[in-house]
Amino acid sequence: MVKLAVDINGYLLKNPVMTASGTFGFGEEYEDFIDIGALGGIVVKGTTLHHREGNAYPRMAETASGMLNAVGLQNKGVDHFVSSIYPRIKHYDTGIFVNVSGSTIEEYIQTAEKLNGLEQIPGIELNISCPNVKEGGMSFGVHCPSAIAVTRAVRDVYKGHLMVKLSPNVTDVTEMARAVEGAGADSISLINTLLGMAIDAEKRRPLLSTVTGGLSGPCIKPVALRMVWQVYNAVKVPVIGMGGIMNATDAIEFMLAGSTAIQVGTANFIDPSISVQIVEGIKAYMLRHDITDVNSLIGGMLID
Amino acid sequence: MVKLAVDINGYLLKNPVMTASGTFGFGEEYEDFIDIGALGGIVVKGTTLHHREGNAYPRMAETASGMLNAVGLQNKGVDHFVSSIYPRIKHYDTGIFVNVSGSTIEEYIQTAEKLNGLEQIPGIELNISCPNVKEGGMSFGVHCPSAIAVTRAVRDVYKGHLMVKLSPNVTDVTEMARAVEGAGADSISLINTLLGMAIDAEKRRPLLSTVTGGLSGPCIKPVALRMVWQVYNAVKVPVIGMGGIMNATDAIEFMLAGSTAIQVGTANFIDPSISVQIVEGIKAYMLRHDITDVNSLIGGMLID
Amino acid sequence: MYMKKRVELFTVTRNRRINNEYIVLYAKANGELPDISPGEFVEIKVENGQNTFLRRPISIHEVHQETNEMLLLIQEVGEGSRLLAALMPGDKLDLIYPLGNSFTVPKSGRMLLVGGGVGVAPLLILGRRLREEGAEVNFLLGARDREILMDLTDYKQHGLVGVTTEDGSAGVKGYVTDHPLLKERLKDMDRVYTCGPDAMMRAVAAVAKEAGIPCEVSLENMMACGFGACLCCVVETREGNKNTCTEGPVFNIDDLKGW
Amino acid sequence: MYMKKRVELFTVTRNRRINNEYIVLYAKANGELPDISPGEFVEIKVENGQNTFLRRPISIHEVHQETNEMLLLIQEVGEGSRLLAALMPGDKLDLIYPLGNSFTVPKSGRMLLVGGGVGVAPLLILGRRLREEGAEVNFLLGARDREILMDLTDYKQHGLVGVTTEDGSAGVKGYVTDHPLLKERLKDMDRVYTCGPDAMMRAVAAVAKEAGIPCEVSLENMMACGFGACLCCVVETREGNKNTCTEGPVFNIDDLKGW
Ligand SMILES: Cc1cc2nc3c(=O)[nH]c(=O)nc-3n(C[C@H](O)[C@H](O)[C@H](O)COP(=O)(O)OP(=O)(O)OC[C@H]3O[C@@H](n4cnc5c(N)ncnc54)[C@H](O)[C@@H]3O)c2cc1C
Ligand SMILES: Cc1cc2nc3c(=O)[nH]c(=O)nc-3n(C[C@H](O)[C@H](O)[C@H](O)COP(=O)(O)OP(=O)(O)OC[C@H]3O[C@@H](n4cnc5c(N)ncnc54)[C@H](O)[C@@H]3O)c2cc1C
Ligand SMILES: Cc1cc2nc3c(=O)[nH]c(=O)nc-3n(C[C@H](O)[C@H](O)[C@H](O)COP(=O)(O)O)c2cc1C
Ligand SMILES: Cc1cc2nc3c(=O)[nH]c(=O)nc-3n(C[C@H](O)[C@H](O)[C@H](O)COP(=O)(O)O)c2cc1C
Ligand code: FES
Ligand code: FES
Repeated sequence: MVKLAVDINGYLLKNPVMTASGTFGFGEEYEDFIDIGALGGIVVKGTTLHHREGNAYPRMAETASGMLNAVGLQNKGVDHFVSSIYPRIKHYDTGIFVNVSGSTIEEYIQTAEKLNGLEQIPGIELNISCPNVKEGGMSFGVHCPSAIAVTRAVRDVYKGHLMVKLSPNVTDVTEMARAVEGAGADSISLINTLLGMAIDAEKRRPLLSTVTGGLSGPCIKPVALRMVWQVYNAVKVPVIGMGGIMNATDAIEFMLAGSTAIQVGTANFIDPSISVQIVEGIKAYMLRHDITDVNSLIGGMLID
Repeated sequence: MVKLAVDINGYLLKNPVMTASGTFGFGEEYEDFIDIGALGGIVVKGTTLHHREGNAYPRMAETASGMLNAVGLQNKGVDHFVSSIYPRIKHYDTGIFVNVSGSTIEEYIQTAEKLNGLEQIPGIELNISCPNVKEGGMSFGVHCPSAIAVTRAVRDVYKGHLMVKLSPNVTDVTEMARAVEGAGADSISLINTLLGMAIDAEKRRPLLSTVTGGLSGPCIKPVALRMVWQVYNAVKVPVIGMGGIMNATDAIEFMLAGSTAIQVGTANFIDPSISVQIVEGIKAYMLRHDITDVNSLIGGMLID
Repeated sequence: MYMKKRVELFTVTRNRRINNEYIVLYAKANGELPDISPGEFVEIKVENGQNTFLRRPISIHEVHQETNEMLLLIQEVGEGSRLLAALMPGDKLDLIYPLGNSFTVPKSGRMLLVGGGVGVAPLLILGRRLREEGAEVNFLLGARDREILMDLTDYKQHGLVGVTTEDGSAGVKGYVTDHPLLKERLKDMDRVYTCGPDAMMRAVAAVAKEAGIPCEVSLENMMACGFGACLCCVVETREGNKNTCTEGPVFNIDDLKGW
Repeated sequence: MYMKKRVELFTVTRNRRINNEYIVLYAKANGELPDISPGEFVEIKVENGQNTFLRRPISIHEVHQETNEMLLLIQEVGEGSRLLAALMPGDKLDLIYPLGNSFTVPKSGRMLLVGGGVGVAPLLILGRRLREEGAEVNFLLGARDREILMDLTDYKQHGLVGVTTEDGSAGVKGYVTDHPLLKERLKDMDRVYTCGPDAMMRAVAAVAKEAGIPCEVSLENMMACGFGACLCCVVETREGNKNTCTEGPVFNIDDLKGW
């Protein structure tokens, strides 16, 4: 038997495969396809203090080996999550993380507070990197002082695991990583989407209502891998890597680069059962390579 | 007849299609395939003050809709360019721009000075964005003070057209653009490659000798288009856009986003005649859309 | 009844070319095909496409329950649909299905089914089901010209078929709204269903609304997942944004904002 | 004589399967095939690959000048080669060619041509040309096992053929360096040519060097362009970095650093 469990700074995932926020709904959308309990963890849709309608349609454009989205954190607000959604999903036999966003630090604080003490929610993922909202979102995550401020403020009120999700749209991601580590993050997840844009040459119009949007999928994998490796070498807290993971090989690359766990995002749209297949694929790789503990892959890239 | 000529701040290109540095050699490599004179301009290989052997092999990895490279500015130095290469290529009936790199400001200055007064070289492209060298290169291009310093220093000594090439590996590309504009850039080209990385999961080793390298190709197009649009809206000097341009439609998208001219890079490897085909494709688009002057495409994206 | 969504590898049994732009793929399930309701769609993985990263949503055109075959009407508009149109018997088709809600199928009444372009696809299975339930079916199918007009044989089995073409090369010249079925006989109808280009659906919806006749539209919003996970396909309704892929693609126009 | 490089659409005329992993594609030029020298290669555009952004470099295995056909020996190792191996007569093949330098072809002497795995590809045309010029040809071909051993018929037309397999299922058991041709009769040879896995070529080069016999190797460095524009394929030589694609793929081992 191979050992698949990984410890993200005190919280144990049964295996390193999680799903990425905004690509996995609240898990329910995938119940027809997989046993959610087979996953190491899931991160549910970005949640804010108040109900948000998100951005206008169109919100999506296909790009080379990827896609742009401009959903803009559409959600019914944290109270709705706690009262209506949580009771429906709390039976999942996996760690449920809530992705938390806000326009002001006060909103982040209040949202996090409302998630305190939900027994089946071991932690939150602080989204300081959403490129698709006018205020807050990414603006917190691209400058150190604001990243520190929001992380520290939430750390002060939130009792569970605090994962902070970084933006790739920065000059030096290690600076941001060290900043949020210093401010109390228990783990760091990355990358969120790259800010991109697409144009319809025939109509001479942007393809997204918001003109720019977030790029995800295999096209961003090289950038994501690089940032995971950089951050892994810069901080002590566990790194949760993502960005274009489509299969078990990709997942293993992220672990070799320094990820303790990984998140599967856009790939879920193309194959809704891929996350569970990745768990199986990691097992197969370990057997083939005579690896008994998945932890030995973390940061295991060999450099001469 | 359609009008294809564009003016990049005083220098006239016969059409908006240039080729990108490092992907077009010195033009000679393409003589078998195309008439170089059919292009608006070419930017030759990155040139430094002294001879450089570049990075160790392997220098290349294929990625989803793109590639990573870690060539590391291999070149024989500016003196060799002036004495041996320039005489061989100066007959090209197109604008030849030399891509200039350095490890210190002094090196940039000396290299640029040696290119002064070469009659068939209307300008240089200042590469302050190369991610593949340990010193200099990108480090100049990701912080405003150094970008300003190197641009101003070269501006003081170089008499021709000064194009400055920006790195996409920054938090705010408009800040960099305004900085180099203020420091005397005649035009701004972007984007250079995104810093990325690739791993061989089976061998558990990086695919590049340098671990990280520069990502190019269609995978980066959404990021490039976004940055071109941002910079177009931030500065007055002309913008020369590039990043994943594979065909005329892509080229037109870059013009609509604000490019006065565009550069074709990685696509040359896949089809060595693509640059000239793009000139033809732009003509065809203009005829189909009843456009008589290509200049009307520049920044022509319609937003409600 | 809720049908569990699934990912399944179908086998192409036939590729029937309708005209220059349209083909019908016959895709056979491995086992028994579940019940399919008119209006539901599939998400197809396009193998070997260099620019087809996401799946492609395609309506279920008709179902042959006896042979466990699903028919998909595909218009070649880009790389994805061209690759699908090139599939041959024996090729595999990776589908997620059944997706979306479905059209209302009353047991009686006079129904007008208005389709434009490839939007005629879901109207065939809808027409059949309406007829089987006991309603009277009237099709009104619009096309650019006779060259890309659908094969009408199948439709004619289920009801009357009116046709318009923009150039008058078949049926009434003009848009569907120029056809007597919509201009004169609309008031005799109990319900209008429409699927096709946005402009056409809005025009049909406008006349139906004016005549006070219930109207259901099937929207073709851009979709990334097709099963409610990405929130990319939203449409504004009176109750806020709804997912076209799960709460649609069929909407009653009274529920849509701006229709 | 310098042959102008060109991009040309060839037509596949035959796909000959050699074994489980190898096929030979016969590709016919539109017009007259230019002179091809042994060691030259082509860059193939892999259509419809989802992970094949760059062209694939493939050696020219043999040329049939009469029919203007080029033969390419392809080993299925990944998506690109698998898609190429699935091409059928009538399919198009987009090639850039002829690329690279070529092997030395003296008019006399005793030659040893050592190939491992798919590295045997360029040795066929080389063997023929050497024989035509008047040299004596000895092939030594290594394979993992008999299942993936080359069809030797063509090679036997041009000279003697020695074989090794790692499991001894055909020829001498072991690596090429275990074969008498390299262990005992090397001293009779005037020149060694080798192409195959890096480790094999280095082993062959080492024994040749020790014996003081000139040795040419054909390198398979990772290439992005294939025609000298990207500087990705460099190899360290005594005169600094050289492009494997233009100044190679054939190098005399004396010129290579660390060989
Ligand atoms: C619920 C639903 C049902 C559909 N049913 C059918 C059907 O039965 N038969 C059929 O042929 N098509 C149908 N479509 C449209 C079909 O999904 C698109 O035509 C297809 O995805 C285009 O893919 P492509 O790669 O060929 O074109 P692309 O190269 O991706 O695009 C080519 C052109 O098609 C248009 N297009 C792309 N995606 C869509 C879309 N989602 N809706 C409308 N236009 C689009 C683009 O504007 C573009 O100009 C349906 C769409 C939806 C959302
Ligand atoms: C000058 C030259 C001549 C060649 N001649 C032949 C030939 O005649 N027949 C033939 O079958 N192959 C030949 N190769 C190797 C061939 O180019 C690769 O096997 C092919 O590109 C793999 O593509 P893929 O998409 O199938 O595999 P990928 O999925 O890209 O890779 C699969 C595996 O193949 C290996 N590989 C990828 N590229 C190369 C490469 N350039 N060289 C060696 N290994 C590689 C990788 O390490 C990887 O593990 C030659 C290579 C060069 C440089
Ligand atoms: C449609 C969509 C919606 C997303 N919504 C969120 C979100 O609400 N919060 C968040 O932190 N990240 C969100 N993301 C980013 C993903 O969680 C992930 O960081 C990114 O997509 C990169 O991973 P991938 O390439 O595997 O998709 C979203 C991504 C997509 C594609
Ligand atoms: C192999 C290779 C070498 C490059 N060398 C240089 C260089 O010397 N100087 C430079 O400014 N940019 C260099 N670039 C970057 C390109 O000029 C261009 O900015 C980048 O590749 C994005 O465009 P593309 O996606 O069209 O290739 C190089 C790119 C590649 C792929
Ligand atoms: S397409 Fe993803 S939610 Fe509708
Ligand atoms: S492969 Fe580009 S220079 Fe050799």
